[in-house]
Amino acid sequence: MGKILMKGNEAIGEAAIRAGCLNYFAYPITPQSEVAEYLSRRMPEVGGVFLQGESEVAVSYMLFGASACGARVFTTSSSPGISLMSEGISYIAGAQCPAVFVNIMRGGPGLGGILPSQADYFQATKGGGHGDYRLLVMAPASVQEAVEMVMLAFPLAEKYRNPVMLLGDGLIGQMMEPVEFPDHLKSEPTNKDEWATNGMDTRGSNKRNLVKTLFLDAGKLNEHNLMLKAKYDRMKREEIRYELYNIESDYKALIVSYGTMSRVCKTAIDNMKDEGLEVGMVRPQTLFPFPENAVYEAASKESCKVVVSIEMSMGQMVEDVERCVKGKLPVKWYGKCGGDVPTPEEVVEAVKSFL
Amino acid sequence: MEIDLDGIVIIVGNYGSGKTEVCINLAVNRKMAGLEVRIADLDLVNPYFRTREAKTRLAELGIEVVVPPKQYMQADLPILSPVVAGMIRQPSQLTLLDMGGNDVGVNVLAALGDALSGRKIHVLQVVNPFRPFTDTAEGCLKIRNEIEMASRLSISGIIGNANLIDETTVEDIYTGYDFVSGLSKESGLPLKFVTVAAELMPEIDIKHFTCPVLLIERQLVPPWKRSISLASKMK
Amino acid sequence: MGKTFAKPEALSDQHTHYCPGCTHGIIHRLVAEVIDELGIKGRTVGIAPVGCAVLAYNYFILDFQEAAHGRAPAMATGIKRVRPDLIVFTYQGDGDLASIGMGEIIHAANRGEKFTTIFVNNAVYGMTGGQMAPTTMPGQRTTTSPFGRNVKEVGMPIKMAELLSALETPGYITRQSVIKPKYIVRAKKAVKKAFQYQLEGRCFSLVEVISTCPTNWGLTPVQAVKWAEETMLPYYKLGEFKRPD
Amino acid sequence: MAYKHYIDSNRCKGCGLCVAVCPKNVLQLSEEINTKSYFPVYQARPEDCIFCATCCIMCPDVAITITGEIEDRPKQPA
Repeated sequence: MGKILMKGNEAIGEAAIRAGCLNYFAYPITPQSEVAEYLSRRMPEVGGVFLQGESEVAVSYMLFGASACGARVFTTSSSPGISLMSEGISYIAGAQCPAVFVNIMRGGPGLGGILPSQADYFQATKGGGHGDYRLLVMAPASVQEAVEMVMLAFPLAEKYRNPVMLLGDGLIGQMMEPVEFPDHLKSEPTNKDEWATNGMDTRGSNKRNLVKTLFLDAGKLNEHNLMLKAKYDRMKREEIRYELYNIESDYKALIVSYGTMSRVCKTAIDNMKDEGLEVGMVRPQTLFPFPENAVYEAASKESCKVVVSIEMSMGQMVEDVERCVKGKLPVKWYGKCGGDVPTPEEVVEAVKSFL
Repeated sequence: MEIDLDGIVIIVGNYGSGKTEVCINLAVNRKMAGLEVRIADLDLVNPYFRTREAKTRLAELGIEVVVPPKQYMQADLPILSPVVAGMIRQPSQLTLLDMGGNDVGVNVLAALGDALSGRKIHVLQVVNPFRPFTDTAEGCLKIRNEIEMASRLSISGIIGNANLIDETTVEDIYTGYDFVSGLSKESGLPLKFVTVAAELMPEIDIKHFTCPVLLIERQLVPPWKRSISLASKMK
Repeated sequence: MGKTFAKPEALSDQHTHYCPGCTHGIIHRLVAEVIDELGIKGRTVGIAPVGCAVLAYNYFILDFQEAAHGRAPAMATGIKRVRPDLIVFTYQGDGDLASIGMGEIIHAANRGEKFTTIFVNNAVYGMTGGQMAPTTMPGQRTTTSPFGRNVKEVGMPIKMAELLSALETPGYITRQSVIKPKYIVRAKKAVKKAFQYQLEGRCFSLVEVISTCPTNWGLTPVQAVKWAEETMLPYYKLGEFKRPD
Repeated sequence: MAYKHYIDSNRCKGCGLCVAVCPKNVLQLSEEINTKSYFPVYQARPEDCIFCATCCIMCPDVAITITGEIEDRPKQPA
């Protein structure tokens, strides 16, 4: 059997194993607890590490410690849990350790609800934790894409020595789709002897390694931050990923949407096409770095009159869309938050109202 | 071949095996056959994609769905409606209990033990060989064992639910049928029926099967897709 | 009865930043001596805390990680789970371990994580400038208890060694001190035992060390050891609280 | 058998803990500052030293070392 039917949450767990990551630390939270449940059965089968930590705070540091000694690590959580992990994420980014975090977003603020949401866009792309750091953020729109992004996340985290975050909504975690695990995405272990605290004997040298984030000297901290910035700038040059939909048509409106929301938008775009109304879409697959040029170019089309950011949040990505459109066109927002995923009909109605 | 089921039917299986979809469609099938049908959503485990999602549509067909109180409908809480014990004591012609996945999902059956004792019940295990952990007979039997331990009930039959949702091919249906037939032989459990999605039905040779076939019209679909209207079937 | 005495190899030449008479230096030396004696320098990873020992990594010639406040046991857990062959120790103060990191230490101990914790208890927050710690003595003045620790408002000082010993999971838990030479000799034996238990893969081990902070206590180093002896030791009893066997 | 008691005056922070624990009252703080502006300890009465290493054990800064043979040596004259 080639394909297998999996829940997004299970597929994410399996994808990490297939990518060559056998170390998972986590704390249960709906709607992603199936990842932990799945891996509590699977990790022993493959000789990996599964540990349920006492809190998301602790989990983020288990990742930090393990990553800092050279292991490939990942965790999964949902919005309130990611808030707690944000402290550790800041340290991991500051110490330049690779790690993969998956956020299966639920509604907020506070406990919010357990239904799908995209309200952690700011948290993922603009911070969450303290200090000048960025995460490489990818947003899958299908279970298969979640698999591929998880498998891609490990080499990217190692390439940049930086945490990578997968931002999925509750639907991605909960829905079932057939998936395949592409063999070519399996990562080989990378040599971390230069920096990892894996024991001097492991490296056969007397040079000790130190993983730290403290810089008491202002000049040195500035230098460190400039070096981090250079990495984030390099991500902007090399890691932007996006998908275009119905972009060859003479569209009157351009939708920018990501994750499962973009699938609702695709149905809406198909329906509008049937009615004779052309609408294009840019779907960012990386939220940081954001596909700035793609949005700008798509918004520059002669026929296009309006750009609409459609998201399951109260208008977070719209700020990036506005930034990219650079005032060329009016930028509107449409969204719903609280778990009620907008229907294709509601999207059609919203787009029409802006025209 | 008709599906021959009445009384109390408890639908169990591993997590994500398709219990809820089977339950909803089985309810509609039996309702069309003229039976009085009730469903209780006992999935206290998974907060997404539960029978309660299809409650309104089923109600339109005259199928009663017992779900947790409205204010807790989307809560992340294991709430067991007291109505459930009542409906087991006074079952309709067909009373379907849609359980949560794995052994964890049937723990609640042990709690309903008093209500269930002495009644004629069917406990049917839904099997989709395209799911992890049930792609081998060994895996299915392990889950059977775990469910029986947790529920303190014996599984009495198998439902073959081989599918890859939208990507299911005719070949997959036949492969799945062979798998559950083999499982039936190995376990000694009768194969009660297999499922086939409505859109595949025209391509299926019904003579291929020696058991009844349940037509599946998917109800639990993501927001960008339309479910097939159950009501239209009643015409 | 003479002895030779020299700086252990695992200790660097760097002069420490600690105040005159601060006993951190003694504890560093004991850990380094034990690492030398066990021949584990090449596979040991230390974890520095937030607190006065935040720069501990400068004083050891070992691989080192630096934790956030209180999180060292979680980091140590991460390392030991993925690399059980490495020898891991956390070096934590009382604010770090007994206040902000209480959750992490309890759970690491309860899971029986096979690393060693050196817990330096000097009854005060040193690094941030002498604030009250969970281990501050009743009536002790600090910058946030200017009228002395009022136990009616903030409770009694936490006895970590006893608290951790209450866990059913096997472990090695001891309280030692470095305020007198005879205590130092015993403390070293305890540190060695703690690392040996780890080497044997037996259990979690923790050595609480009653220590001084002359600067924040407002005492000379010699007065400070006297105060610790008279005030702390009657409350924080020295000894082994738990053994895995 | 030659033992040598050596104080690295520039490592010493003049805390005086060694002075307090020396069983033979050998040590004393200097009146002159070291490179770090501390008043370091010195052996005021070296002839009384029994090389017991108590000062080394108490020193927080590893400023005192004793070199020599490990084997027992004749007892110091009383």
